[in-house]
Amino acid sequence: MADFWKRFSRNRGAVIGIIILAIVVLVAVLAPLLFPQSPWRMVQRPFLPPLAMEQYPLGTDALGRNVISGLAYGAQVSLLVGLVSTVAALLIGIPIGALAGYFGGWVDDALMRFTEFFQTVPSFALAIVLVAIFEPSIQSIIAAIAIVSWPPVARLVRGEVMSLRSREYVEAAILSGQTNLTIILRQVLPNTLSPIIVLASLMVATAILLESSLSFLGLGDPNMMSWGYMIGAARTVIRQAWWLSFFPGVAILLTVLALNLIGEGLNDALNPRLARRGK
Amino acid sequence: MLRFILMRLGKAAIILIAIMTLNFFLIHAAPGDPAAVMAGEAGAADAKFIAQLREQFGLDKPLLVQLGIYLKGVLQFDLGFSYRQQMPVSQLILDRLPATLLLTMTAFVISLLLGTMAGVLASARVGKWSDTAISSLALLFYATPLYWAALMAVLLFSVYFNWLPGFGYETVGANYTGLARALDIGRHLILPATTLGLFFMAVYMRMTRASMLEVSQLDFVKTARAKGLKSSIIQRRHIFRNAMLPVVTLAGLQAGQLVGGAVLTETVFAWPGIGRLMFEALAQRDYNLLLGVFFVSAAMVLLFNLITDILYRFVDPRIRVA
Amino acid sequence: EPVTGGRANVVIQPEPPSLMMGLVQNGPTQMVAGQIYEGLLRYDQKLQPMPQLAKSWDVSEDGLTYTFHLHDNVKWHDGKPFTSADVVFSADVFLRETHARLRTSLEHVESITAPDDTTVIFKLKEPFGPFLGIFEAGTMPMVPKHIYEGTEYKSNPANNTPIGTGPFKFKEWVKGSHILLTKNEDYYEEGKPYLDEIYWHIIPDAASRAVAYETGVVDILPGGSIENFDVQRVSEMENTCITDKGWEYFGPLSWMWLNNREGPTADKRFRQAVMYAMDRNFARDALWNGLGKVAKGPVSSSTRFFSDEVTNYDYDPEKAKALLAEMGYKGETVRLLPLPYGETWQRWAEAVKQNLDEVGINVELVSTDVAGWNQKLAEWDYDIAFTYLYQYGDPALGVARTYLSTNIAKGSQWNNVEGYDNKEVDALFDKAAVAVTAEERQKLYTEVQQKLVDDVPVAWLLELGFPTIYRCNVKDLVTTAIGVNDGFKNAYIEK
Amino acid sequence: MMDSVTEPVLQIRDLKIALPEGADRDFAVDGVSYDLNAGEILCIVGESGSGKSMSANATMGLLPELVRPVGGEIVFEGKDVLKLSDSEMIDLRGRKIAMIFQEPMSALNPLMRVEDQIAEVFEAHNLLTPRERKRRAVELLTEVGIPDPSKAARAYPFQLSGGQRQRVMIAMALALEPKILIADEPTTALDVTTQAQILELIRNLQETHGMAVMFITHDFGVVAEIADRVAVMQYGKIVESGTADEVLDNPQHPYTQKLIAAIPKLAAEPSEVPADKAPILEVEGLNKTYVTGGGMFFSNARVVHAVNEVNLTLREGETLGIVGESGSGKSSVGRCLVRLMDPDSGTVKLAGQDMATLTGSALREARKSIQMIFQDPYASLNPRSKVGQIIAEGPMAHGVSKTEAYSRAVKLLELVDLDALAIERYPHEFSGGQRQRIGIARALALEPRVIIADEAVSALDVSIQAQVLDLLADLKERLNLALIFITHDLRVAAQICDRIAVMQKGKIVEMGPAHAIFDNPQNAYTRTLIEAIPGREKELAAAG
Ligand SMILES: Nc1ncnc2c1ncn2[C@@H]1O[C@H](COP(=O)(O)OP(=O)(O)OP(=O)(O)O)[C@@H](O)[C@H]1O
Ligand SMILES: Nc1ncnc2c1ncn2[C@@H]1O[C@H](COP(=O)(O)OP(=O)(O)OP(=O)(O)O)[C@@H](O)[C@H]1O
Ligand SMILES: [Mg+2]
Ligand SMILES: [Mg+2]
Repeated sequence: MADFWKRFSRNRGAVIGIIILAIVVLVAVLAPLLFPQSPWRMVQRPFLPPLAMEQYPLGTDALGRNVISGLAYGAQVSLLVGLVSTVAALLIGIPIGALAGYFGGWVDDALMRFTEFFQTVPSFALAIVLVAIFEPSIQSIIAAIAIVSWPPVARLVRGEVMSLRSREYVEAAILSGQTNLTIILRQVLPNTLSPIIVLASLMVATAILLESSLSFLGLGDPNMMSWGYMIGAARTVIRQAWWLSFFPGVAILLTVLALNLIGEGLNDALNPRLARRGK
Repeated sequence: MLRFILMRLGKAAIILIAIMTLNFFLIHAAPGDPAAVMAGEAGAADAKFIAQLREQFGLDKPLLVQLGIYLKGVLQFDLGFSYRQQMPVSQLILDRLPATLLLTMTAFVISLLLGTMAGVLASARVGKWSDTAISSLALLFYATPLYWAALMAVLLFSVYFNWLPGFGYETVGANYTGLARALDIGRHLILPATTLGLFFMAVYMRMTRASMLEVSQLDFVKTARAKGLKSSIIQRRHIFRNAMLPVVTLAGLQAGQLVGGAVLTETVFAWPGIGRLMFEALAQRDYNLLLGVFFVSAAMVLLFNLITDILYRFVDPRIRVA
Repeated sequence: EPVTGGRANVVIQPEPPSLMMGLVQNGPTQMVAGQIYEGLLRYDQKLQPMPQLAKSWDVSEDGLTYTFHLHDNVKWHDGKPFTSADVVFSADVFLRETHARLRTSLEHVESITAPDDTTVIFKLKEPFGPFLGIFEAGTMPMVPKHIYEGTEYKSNPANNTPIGTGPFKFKEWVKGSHILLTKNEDYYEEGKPYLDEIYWHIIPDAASRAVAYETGVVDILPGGSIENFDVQRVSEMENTCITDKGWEYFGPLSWMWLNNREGPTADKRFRQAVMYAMDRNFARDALWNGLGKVAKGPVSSSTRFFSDEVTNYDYDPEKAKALLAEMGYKGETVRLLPLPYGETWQRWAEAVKQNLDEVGINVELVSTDVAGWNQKLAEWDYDIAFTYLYQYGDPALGVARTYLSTNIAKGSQWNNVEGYDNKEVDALFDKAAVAVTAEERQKLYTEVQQKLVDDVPVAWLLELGFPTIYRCNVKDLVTTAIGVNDGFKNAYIEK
Repeated sequence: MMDSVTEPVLQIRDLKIALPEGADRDFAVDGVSYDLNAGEILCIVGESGSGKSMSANATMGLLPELVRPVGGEIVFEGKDVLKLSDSEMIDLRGRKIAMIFQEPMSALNPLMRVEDQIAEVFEAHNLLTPRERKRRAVELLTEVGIPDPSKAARAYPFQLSGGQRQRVMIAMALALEPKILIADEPTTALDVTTQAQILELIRNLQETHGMAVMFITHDFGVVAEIADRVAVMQYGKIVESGTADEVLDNPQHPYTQKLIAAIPKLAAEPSEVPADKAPILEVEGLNKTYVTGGGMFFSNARVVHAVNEVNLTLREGETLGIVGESGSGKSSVGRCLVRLMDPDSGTVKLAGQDMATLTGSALREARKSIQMIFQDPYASLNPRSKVGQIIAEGPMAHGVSKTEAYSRAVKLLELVDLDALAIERYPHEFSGGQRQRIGIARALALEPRVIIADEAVSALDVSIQAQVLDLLADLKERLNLALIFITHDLRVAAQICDRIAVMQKGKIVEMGPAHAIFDNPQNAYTRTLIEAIPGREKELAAAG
């Protein structure tokens, strides 16, 4: 573990990523303390430009709401959506991939056809349909994102498990009398962890982007202030109030960037071949 | 080979039917129906009128019967009729398909070419500043929300500089023909295709880079160097070809999603394509049309899976024989 | 002096599903197809009838017989002559089946007959005050009998190449891109129309539509084509004119349905509190760019028989709080359905939610797309819901339907969705519809307006202003009560 | 040929190669000097990681990234190779100095035809026309003795066997008649018979072309077979060098002595076969056929009859060796015995109970008495489990309590000579030999009566290999285990087995007491196998 951190922290990008992400998380957690008022509250005249008033350093939006407060609360939603949907996607994808890869044969065939179905409809289109069906709300958005993003997880896990399944230590576990479930849980899955972690860090980023794209099309949760919502709402006034889409855009960009950097850092740190090189 | 293709096509047809069945139920799970939407637009309608519409559209029949009718149509290559647009679905889709394919194919080709090129370049200079620059740029493209980039591109290139048209497929009413028309469409294509391509360009770049680095560690590369080959030849002939295998897989996956993958871009750039058609069909619960779009998209995905596999056999002799 | 020639580039939003106006009557269809199809009459901006296909008309003393005299040189776009038989087919056969709004009005009609090729007689069962108001193109478009008689209307292939009598003919429609109409050289009014062609540009994104005007691709932005936030900036451009006229016939009035059946909204005091809690002036200024008016009550000020002698609900949060305290509202959550028609409406719902929050009403926004919204209203599955409706110039056509208890029925959102049930109001509306003189009708409608405003069955918001923005050298575009919808008949472009 | 008066073609002087930070030591090669003379074969020996490959790679300018020569020189044709420019270096490679590598599977580009890969060598140095290059390719393939060379030229690497691939590599290296051929463990991945062929090929080619060969290996048998001179490396230094006879017969340095002592002796001791002991494992009519490739209806599938009517009996306390070349079906038999794979037919009786019919928990129960030790000490331990868990898992799966299982694990670790503290450590913190001991401890944890060891020492260096073999022999004695020892290394088999079964193409062609097999093989195949053992002649000569 210590070794891992050493390797990880050698990667400058990854460290920057961690720092950015830590800041975003901190802001999200502290939002209610930093901005006790609801971010929906109309506090000043609409379209107050940034820096015009000290209390509203990033200005106000079309209804006179405080942009910086929106950004802070938006961090909550965006991170929540990113994390929960990724976890959900992992919870669907890992078991399916593991079963398919471990048992092979018709189990594999059936599960993979099932997985294929979710890939025949373009993922963004499928997300739109799902959100429309369940009506936009934070739950349905998370569910939709999870549903469209698990197939790659399943495929990855399946591939890994298939190659691990014939490893000697798995055979040793079979011989020692462990049940299939124990073997999958104890011997196989832990060893697929590193590619999954790397993939997951990218999925969080993609989920944040997906939520914002849905919001942009008006399919966001109307009770939740998210960055995607802020950009979507700012689209129509982009000409008279650049800052309304600029700041949340930058926030998304930075967060996604951070997650990517972390993902790449993990990738390098977990890759034994690369581990030796690079200072 | 031919037998392989036929087998795969047969299998694909069965999968397609299953997919359409699932899609059918999925779509019908959404609240509201086309009759209500259409009645709504008329600005007035009583329940009787709406019931009459439902009957005309066959929506009063049990769901399973509707499914049966739909699948029967599909088996006879009939995607049904869009009552809302008063046209056969196939015609609506065929009208829109060229525009979408033009846009997405262009974006696809641009992203694939530039992405792999940049990836190769970066991998050749790994650790140097040009690698850092390319990688950072790719990360930036990857992280920028597509629609945001699109809006910014329109503002910059269309409004402030007025260099490029910011929306539409061609200059409406200009009635260009021949080359002039092609050029006109080309100009309209630049902004949407580029913004759409940015994300995938980033993906291809990163993948190519990683794959090149991975392959360059393999033993046969050492063999090639021991032969006294120049590193440019090693890069091209040995590393690149092997590194392209995963990229081909990804490209196949993306190519399959080209049909419906551009909803946002088509919306921002007023591009008359399938993505928007799908979005509108969904909003209006135009069941047949929506299913039709899904059908075409699923068929495309399966087709490109097949093409990828064939391509793979072409690139990788190991699979060809196995 | 009108100049002949030229091309108009107009934005159309959203893309119409079809141009066959007898079958589809949504906004964009009416706007484009209004140049292709015609009704018997048009209306000026005071809602007075003007000749169109009918060059003159008489009304009998008892108000039961309406006789129309048609032009005798009218041809369909395919060259076939237009006759009284087409009128009878359209009104009595085709539209009775397909036109949801018209068929309600036609229930007052006993018979429609054509004694000769240029005369049509409508006989009513009883007097119907607004009857002369149902003959514009969107309400009663004339469709060609020779094409539709005996066919399945909805799937007739001719729907894709609409044939009308109007000043412009259908030329081409590239789906998702544009619609092209060209001048009808054989138009029956000498010298008209002036323009050679009209391009309707389909641009789905509001910001892009503004860009289209700014970059000179289009010259005319009909009401509602760009977001309100953009109106001021665009209208301040050089050579740009703006008018909010041309909506008199529709008189679009926005309100929030309040579910009168159950929940806190069933209490009159709660509904009044909602009226006091909303800062409608702010909404108009911030969201509607200052256009439009704060609504007094159920009747729009441009509609006939409007009265302002009603209770005023000015922004007064304190009064709202007092009313809520009085009724004993305990903070039950109410669901608010925004109108899924774009950003302005979304923002408006957020603003209202905020207004209500501030007086202590707990609001949860429920988001849906158009289909879901339709369904929820039709199934009465809401507490508060945004909407806006047209008035069609007369309370009997566009107002009464919302409040009559006989109009309470599930399955449609164009009736008494809120479930307001007041026999007095029913009686007043019924009497006013069949009263013969205008004075009598005014008296009855004033009374009904007062009663309704006190009861607050729905929470009225704004009389909406949908400004048309156009280059100033486009002349005579908006001259009637339906504005652009039949405006290109007279429009010309100054060089 | 052993006249060492010839000029050195390559002189390595004080070579020092630095490893990147974080490596196991600072210098991969530390002050190494040696000469390579024209027309001789110089063997560099030493255990894994001693720096053999590094010095060879430095000569080719093919050091891995971040590994840099930091001192000394490599003189070739009067110039220091380390100071050559890139283009000079490229010109040198392939033309003057050629190299072949250990892994024939991965050393060829999988996507290119063999002829193209050979032709590339000419292309790299701008020689011949494209047509001539292809012709030469076929000639070269003929020279290295590939059957049907023109067909092999059109083949892709995956269509060739390991030995054939290595021949292709050699053909490639010979293409431009280089002065020096560097061979980095070129036969380690091959089975004995193929290895013998390749060694002979190299020897012959060296003689006909008069090249100098630098041959890297860790196998002293190979050294005995081929070397003119030997240099022994340890921890980046050369500890001893001299002619092959000097070093092998009369090693001076203790490390060399230790290495040579660890080589299993070929002669098997006549061991007393415990004929009175009861049979514990009886195998009858075992068959296993693999069908690969081919979908439902099309493409011709590959059918391999990997186990063909195999009959075996194993008595308590006995060690049965299964030997045979690669692909002869040894592992398949082993896997059928423990039911990691279902045989197509035949019975496997373990202490009288038929394993083949068991399923589910009954099978798990029965497996307690038959365990396996795996070949690869790296791949057979779960890298994410602690050693204690690895050993205790088995008993726990059979209902032993956690504390009990762990205390037993500690005892087992002591039994295999490991510290009790090892239970808290992860596998990667151990050396290869130690890991193999952990694997043995795991197999013993369930107190089995039969252990199957599939190439259990093949991946280990000779010195460590010797330790593990000793341990196994000792344990067998103490615990009264029956052992099936699968190996392709006949020396190892000779050392440890009571009886030996020789397999060829899925069949047992000969079976009998170990000494009988070695001294007096009956079967022709057995004889080729024994003759192919590297260093055998020399050993016989020395003994005789
Ligand atoms: N790519 C590399 N990067 C860093 N260190 C390396 C690399 N390859 C090998 N080493 C280290 O260099 C030292 C010498 O390695 P070398 O490959 O020369 O050993 P070897 O004697 O050839 O062993 P083997 O018999 O296993 O091939 C070892 O300590 C090894 O860990
Ligand atoms: N899972 C499998 N599928 C198909 N063929 C297989 C499989 N495993 C082994 N074979 C084939 O069966 C034959 C016997 O293989 P096996 O592994 O038993 O040989 P072995 O004697 O253990 O060889 P080695 O010394 O290389 O380990 C070989 O030809 C091999 O290619
Ligand atoms: Mg080595
Ligand atoms: Mg084996």
